[in-house]
Amino acid sequence: MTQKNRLIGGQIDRNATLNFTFDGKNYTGHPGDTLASALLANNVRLMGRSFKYHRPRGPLTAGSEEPNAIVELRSGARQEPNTRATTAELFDGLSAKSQNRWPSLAFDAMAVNDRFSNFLTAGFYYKTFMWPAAFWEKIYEPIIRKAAGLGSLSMQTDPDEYDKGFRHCDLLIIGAGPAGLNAALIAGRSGAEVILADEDFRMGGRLNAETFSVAELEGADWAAQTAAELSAMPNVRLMPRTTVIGAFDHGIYGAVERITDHLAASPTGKPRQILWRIYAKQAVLCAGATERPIAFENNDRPGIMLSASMRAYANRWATTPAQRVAIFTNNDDGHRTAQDLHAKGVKIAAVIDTRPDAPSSMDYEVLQGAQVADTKGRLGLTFVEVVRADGTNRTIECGALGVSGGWNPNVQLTCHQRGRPIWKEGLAAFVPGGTLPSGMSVAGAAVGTFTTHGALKSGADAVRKALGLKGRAPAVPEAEDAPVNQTPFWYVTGCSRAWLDQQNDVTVKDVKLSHQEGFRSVEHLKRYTTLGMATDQGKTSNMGGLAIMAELAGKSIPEVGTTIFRPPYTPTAIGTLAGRMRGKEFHPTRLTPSHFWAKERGAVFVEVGNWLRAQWFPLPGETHWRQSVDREVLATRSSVGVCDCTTLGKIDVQGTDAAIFLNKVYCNGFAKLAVGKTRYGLMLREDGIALDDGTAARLAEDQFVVTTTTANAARVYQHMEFVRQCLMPQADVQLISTTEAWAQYAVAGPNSRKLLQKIVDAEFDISNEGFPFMACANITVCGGLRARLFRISFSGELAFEIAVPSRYGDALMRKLMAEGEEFDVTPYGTEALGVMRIEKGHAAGNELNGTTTALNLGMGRMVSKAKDSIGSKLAERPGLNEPDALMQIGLRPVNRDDKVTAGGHLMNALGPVDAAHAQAYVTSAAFSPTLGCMIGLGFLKDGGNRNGEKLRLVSPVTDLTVEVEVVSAHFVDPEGERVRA
Amino acid sequence: MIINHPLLGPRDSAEFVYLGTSNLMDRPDPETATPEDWHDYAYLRDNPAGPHRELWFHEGGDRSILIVTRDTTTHEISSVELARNPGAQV
Amino acid sequence: MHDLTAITALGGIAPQVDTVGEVTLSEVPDVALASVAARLRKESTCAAQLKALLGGPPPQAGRAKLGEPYAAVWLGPDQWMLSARFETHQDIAAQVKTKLGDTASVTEQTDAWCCFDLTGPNVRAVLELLCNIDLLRFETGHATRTSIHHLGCLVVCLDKGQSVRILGPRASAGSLHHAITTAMASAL
Amino acid sequence: MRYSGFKVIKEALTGHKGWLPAWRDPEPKAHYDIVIIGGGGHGLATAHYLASVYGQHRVAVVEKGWIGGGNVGRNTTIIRSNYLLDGNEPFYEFSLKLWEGLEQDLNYNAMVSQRGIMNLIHSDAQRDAFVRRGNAMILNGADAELLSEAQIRQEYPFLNFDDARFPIKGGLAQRRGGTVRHDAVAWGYARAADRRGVDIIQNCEVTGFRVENGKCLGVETSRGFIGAGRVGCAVAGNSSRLMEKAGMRLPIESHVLQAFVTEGLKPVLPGVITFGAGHFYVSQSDKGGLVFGGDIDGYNSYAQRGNLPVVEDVCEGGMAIMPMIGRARLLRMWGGIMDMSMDGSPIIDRTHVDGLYFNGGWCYGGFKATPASGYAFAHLLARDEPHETATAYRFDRFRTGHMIDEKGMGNQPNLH
Repeated sequence: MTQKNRLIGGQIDRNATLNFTFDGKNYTGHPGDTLASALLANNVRLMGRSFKYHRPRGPLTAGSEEPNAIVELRSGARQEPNTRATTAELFDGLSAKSQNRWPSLAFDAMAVNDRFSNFLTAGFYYKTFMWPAAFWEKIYEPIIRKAAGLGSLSMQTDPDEYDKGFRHCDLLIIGAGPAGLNAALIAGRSGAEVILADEDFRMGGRLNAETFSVAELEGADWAAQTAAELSAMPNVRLMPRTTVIGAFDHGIYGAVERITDHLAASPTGKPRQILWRIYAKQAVLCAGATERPIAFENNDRPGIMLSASMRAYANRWATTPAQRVAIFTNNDDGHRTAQDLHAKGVKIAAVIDTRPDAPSSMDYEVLQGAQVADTKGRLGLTFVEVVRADGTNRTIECGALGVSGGWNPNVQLTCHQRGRPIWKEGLAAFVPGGTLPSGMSVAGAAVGTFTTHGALKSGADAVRKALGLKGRAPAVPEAEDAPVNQTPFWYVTGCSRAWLDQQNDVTVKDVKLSHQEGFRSVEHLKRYTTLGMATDQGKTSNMGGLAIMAELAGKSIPEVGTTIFRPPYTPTAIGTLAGRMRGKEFHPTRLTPSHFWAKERGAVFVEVGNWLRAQWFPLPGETHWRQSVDREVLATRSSVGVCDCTTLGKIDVQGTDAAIFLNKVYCNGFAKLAVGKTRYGLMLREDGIALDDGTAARLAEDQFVVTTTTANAARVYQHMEFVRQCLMPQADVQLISTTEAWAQYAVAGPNSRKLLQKIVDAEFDISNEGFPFMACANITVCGGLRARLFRISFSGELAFEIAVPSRYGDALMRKLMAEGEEFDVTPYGTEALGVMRIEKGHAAGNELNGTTTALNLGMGRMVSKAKDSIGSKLAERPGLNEPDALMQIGLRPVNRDDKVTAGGHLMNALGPVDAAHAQAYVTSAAFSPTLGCMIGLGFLKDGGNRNGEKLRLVSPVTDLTVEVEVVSAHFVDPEGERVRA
Repeated sequence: MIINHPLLGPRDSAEFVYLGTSNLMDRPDPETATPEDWHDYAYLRDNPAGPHRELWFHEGGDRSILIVTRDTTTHEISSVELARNPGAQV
Repeated sequence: MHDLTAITALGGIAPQVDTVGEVTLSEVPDVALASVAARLRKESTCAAQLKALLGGPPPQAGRAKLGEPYAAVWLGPDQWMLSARFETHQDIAAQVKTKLGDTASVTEQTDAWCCFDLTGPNVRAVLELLCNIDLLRFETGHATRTSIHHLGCLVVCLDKGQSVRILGPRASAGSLHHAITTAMASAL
Repeated sequence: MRYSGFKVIKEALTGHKGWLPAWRDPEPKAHYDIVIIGGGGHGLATAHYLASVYGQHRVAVVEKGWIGGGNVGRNTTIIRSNYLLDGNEPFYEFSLKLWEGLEQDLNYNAMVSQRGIMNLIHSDAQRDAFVRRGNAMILNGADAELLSEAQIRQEYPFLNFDDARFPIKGGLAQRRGGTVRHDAVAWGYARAADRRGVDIIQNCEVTGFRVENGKCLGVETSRGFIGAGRVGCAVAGNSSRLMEKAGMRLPIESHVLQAFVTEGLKPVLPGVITFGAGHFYVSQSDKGGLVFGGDIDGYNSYAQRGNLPVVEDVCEGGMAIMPMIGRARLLRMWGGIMDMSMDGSPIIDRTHVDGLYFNGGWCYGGFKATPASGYAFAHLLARDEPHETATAYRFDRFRTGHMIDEKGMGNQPNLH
């Protein structure tokens, strides 16, 4: 029998044995165990070290409020730091390591801090380590950081998968103790859609930890029976292993369901955890209560734990931290622990009760009006020093001490929308108060109803109220209803190294110092001492700190106030909150209609927003991207090239007022655009800054096709909806995006018409006369496929854009390549596209950067004065029209071999080089194969009048300074003859 | 948050794009407005702590722009209308 | 007849089919789509024309009208998405426009979307991992815009708990397909 | 009382009896030369520089709650001066220089830790923009360094290089950037100002301004009227509410920004990393928690709490760029109120009321600006003229069209 401290009974499956290791040592446990219960059964009390002083620690609790017994669970990429041994379900092959210790848990060199604790008081670091300044990063901080932190990450990619989902219900019940189970029963029978969530893997809450009976059954059996009945109801969904982490606005709850954490490995395709967003019309919080400790000297030794947790270990997990235990209590609940452990054959050394009138017992000694003054035992409790009512001392030998200071309702979720709990004098505890999250009510111990009967009843009442159930209330199952007498007793007088926050090592002494130094508000106390900031979120520590601060300030606890509880209720894995949105699936990917063809061609792709676009098409033998891009440019300018420009936004604008509408959103005129014609348009934001540019093609009197830049497609569409619905509600205009409906290709170059004539059906005349520059039409291609043709050019060459339904895009591209062979047709990518637009001086994203006006872009005259359009008025502000306003210009290096860099700043040929003397900056740059040198576009103060001037382009961050000349932005075909050819 | 869409019922606010104060619908009359009017329209905000009439664009839904009256201190929503015809009973 | 071969949104010649357990996801290319938006102050005449076309009043908010040759889904105020078999309605926009004349703006939407049918018992378990729909109340003939892994989709309930049709942006068909099949593997 | 290692040792050996309150708790006087409204980082810094640089000693800071309870106590602690525009960069660089000498100036260890800040680059357009920014920084006397993908791999091997939706193509680093223990900034300024005679008056809410024929004579408070020669408002998150009492409508919307911290972990992050393409930035505190955040929720709010969609958005960004944090647990999330200005840049200026001055609209850049904001505001209050680094932060810039729009998003505050 290796499990030395295993008791009789309990809700574990003794028929199966599970092997596991802790710090490399082998142990056994049973299904139903947690890591902590199994270790205790194996007589292991020491499970961790504290954060600051590295004090030896064992479990304080048996639940998710645990501050001490936190370990690194699993190993390799699945290593999970700071995992509570008290909630980690045992599985066969589980391996765990203790953390924040070196070299070993039993001997931790850093424990020396404990010796120097007098120097390491609250906030000491704010008062030193200041000289010399440079030493902070070099010396002090590295030492502090080395000591910082608890567990460690594996630094490997988390191999597990996570899901996120949505569930809707009429009623969400949080917590499946007596209140929650009875509530669910009544709600379920009413036919409502119910979700019952509990963080534990076994429904029942405290019923599993107590020996009470409910309706003549063992509490645990009643819980199991009720859970079974609920699971048979189609309208009730039981969610065990599910922690509701947050209550968000309007009845939206975040809940984390642990799917495979209790398994050795996840089945493929199955998530480790799921984040559920639960949409609940009503919610009943039955989260129970947390027992609170009493502060006394050295109250943090392994073996000292909360009394009700000790009871839970005995009753539910059939284990005890030691064979000889004592209890320190200020209320009757501590006596229950003594009774239950005694009944299971554990020797009760004594019950130390602060109350002079404490009940006595036949089975063990009760020390009335006594207090624990101190404790002994380096790695685990051996003795407690007791001061009796008459002031005499007594040493009691025991391996464990159960401490019971009363209970605090678990009000956390009621505070998530900044509701403030209120103080209930009778209970000496905070209960839910203020404005609760909409639709939330609270029942059971969470609202301060601590008896089993009371919990069952208040659960029932809350549900009937929430669902508006009429008729006679069903009978409440028979259960104990002993009166609760909870009197405040926070700490033993005169103690100083008495722990309040066991993980962060905040003692009574620290709170007193904080008060002495003027950090007296709860927020200051918390921040100065780090009280309640540990992984247990202050569940067992906040109240003690508050109580002491209140006493020092001579105020009542509610006057001192409570810190706000924030989500999550328990710490939540980041992976769970991210779900599937990681790696390549972080954002959806948009593929162009020619993608699969381009892939065959060996294209190199680039991310453009969510789009993947062909960047260039390397040919065999081309070793550098520039070779491919230069070839694509020259081939297009000399014969014909094809580029997939489907990604440009396309918005179908229809209605009898479509032209009036576009006249409002574009700063230039559109009212008189003829059917069959396309026009370049510039859109301004209302603040007068350029929003986007593109073309609008008038396919019919009442129909336009508007194109936007790839980057701004969604924003422009939204902007047009705002104008339509909010500014022009009486205009007859309808909008819809058709971006992905059409595969649209630019066919550019002197031979583009010849190529298209082989594709476009004969009845359509696309000669220069029949289809001049800026013409547009609905046509058919390849023997009757409907298509759209636009004669527009981004490259500056004779060019067309042709569009067919997307499903035919792949075929059309292949057709263009085949028919184009005689012209050596060349597919080109976004790089060549970019080079050609710079050569032509077209503004793009780098120029439309959200701070430039039509004037800056050299389109000042485009802004029509004859009409009102969005942005035209605020564009007239003086600051946007100064005499030396920035103007778009072209740049070329004076020395043809020099580099031109986008992002470089422009300085006068002479004079200082600094921000104050900058003449503006370079927006775009590229090597122009056409001109045989690098060229750039940029903005320049008074740029309109500085043609031919020599400037210095400086880019210190890329270590570049070159002499450049200001030239026209239109490097190629400035007169625009080619596009009209 | 949940916005009770006049046509579609309760929808998660994540489906919407927030466009700011509903005052943006009161664009100055280009014929008569002064530069000061344009400045105030484009740049000044009441920014109340309390009920706030604001525009939410249902981009992930029916593309309606809604006028939502929401308390900025509690996030409580007291009314929702279609911007295109406010007050309309649907 | 033209000589261009269509490919499906997922890039195949034949539609893709995936099955996990008893649930099947099938790509459905044989769908033609056109959006219809009533012109201002012609809403009622447009609705009347649609009634004739659909053999019943056009669907209200959140609803679809299933049927042949035309089915319709409510898109927005006085706005619908009409669908028909692609085989017979390649030029659906033109066909519908001739019926509705100047009472409505009609726009071809066929290839703006990809279309998947998800069928089998426990479709609900898959959908609840994908989109925020109250599936308890998602009845046959209900339809809604929703977001699936950041993709704006249109989900139509063809048979409660048994079969839904999911329209998503065509260019992201691969991402949508991956999202659905992953959820199938996870939930089933 | 001076803080020092020796003092700490002495007190340790003598039972810590000698520690005095870090600042006094005085009753408000009837009149001060200057009253600052707002006991946050900016207000307290203003008081400190008024006393230490501008020789003003009859100064009070009035705070409606406890000092340091606003954004200085709820931010993600980052300091940097990596700005693009001339209106901003000199100011933030001035601020960074003040950070560098802060602890000696205050005799308080705020743990100014210059472990560097790194902005990741994911596209050519982004590189062009960051090159321009890096150049602007250097030309303004700050430091900037453009890193290649290879250099990033070297320094941050745990980032997602090989399975990334948006591959890392480089980064713009500012080595002098870093983090500061945020609460200590408020306490340090408070203590230093207090030692120079500044009255820090907590739990004293301003209920109105007393204005007679265009001149501000003082403030009405929950503890009575307090006369003042000049009144400076530095109440981030409450600017519109406060200035409304002076009859002003501001070019400001208040929005909620959420921030997050994980459980304590052994050190993994060298400095601050920002992943703009994924709305995620992160650093690691000296206690070991990963401190991270992303975008604002995007709607007007004074509720100091956010909602799940942004929590998920931020964590998605985190997992996309640092997939090794999947098993790190989020410990706490909270919200702060950002006064988002119409161009994303702050305002430090006079108002239409004589003797009433305003400091606000910091969006979520307020913390790193704390020293310079306090310095510049002190200058304005003491000299009635803007500090040389803050001349652009005028109210009327929207009237004249001199916006300072780093992000190029225009008059839509929630996009800045």
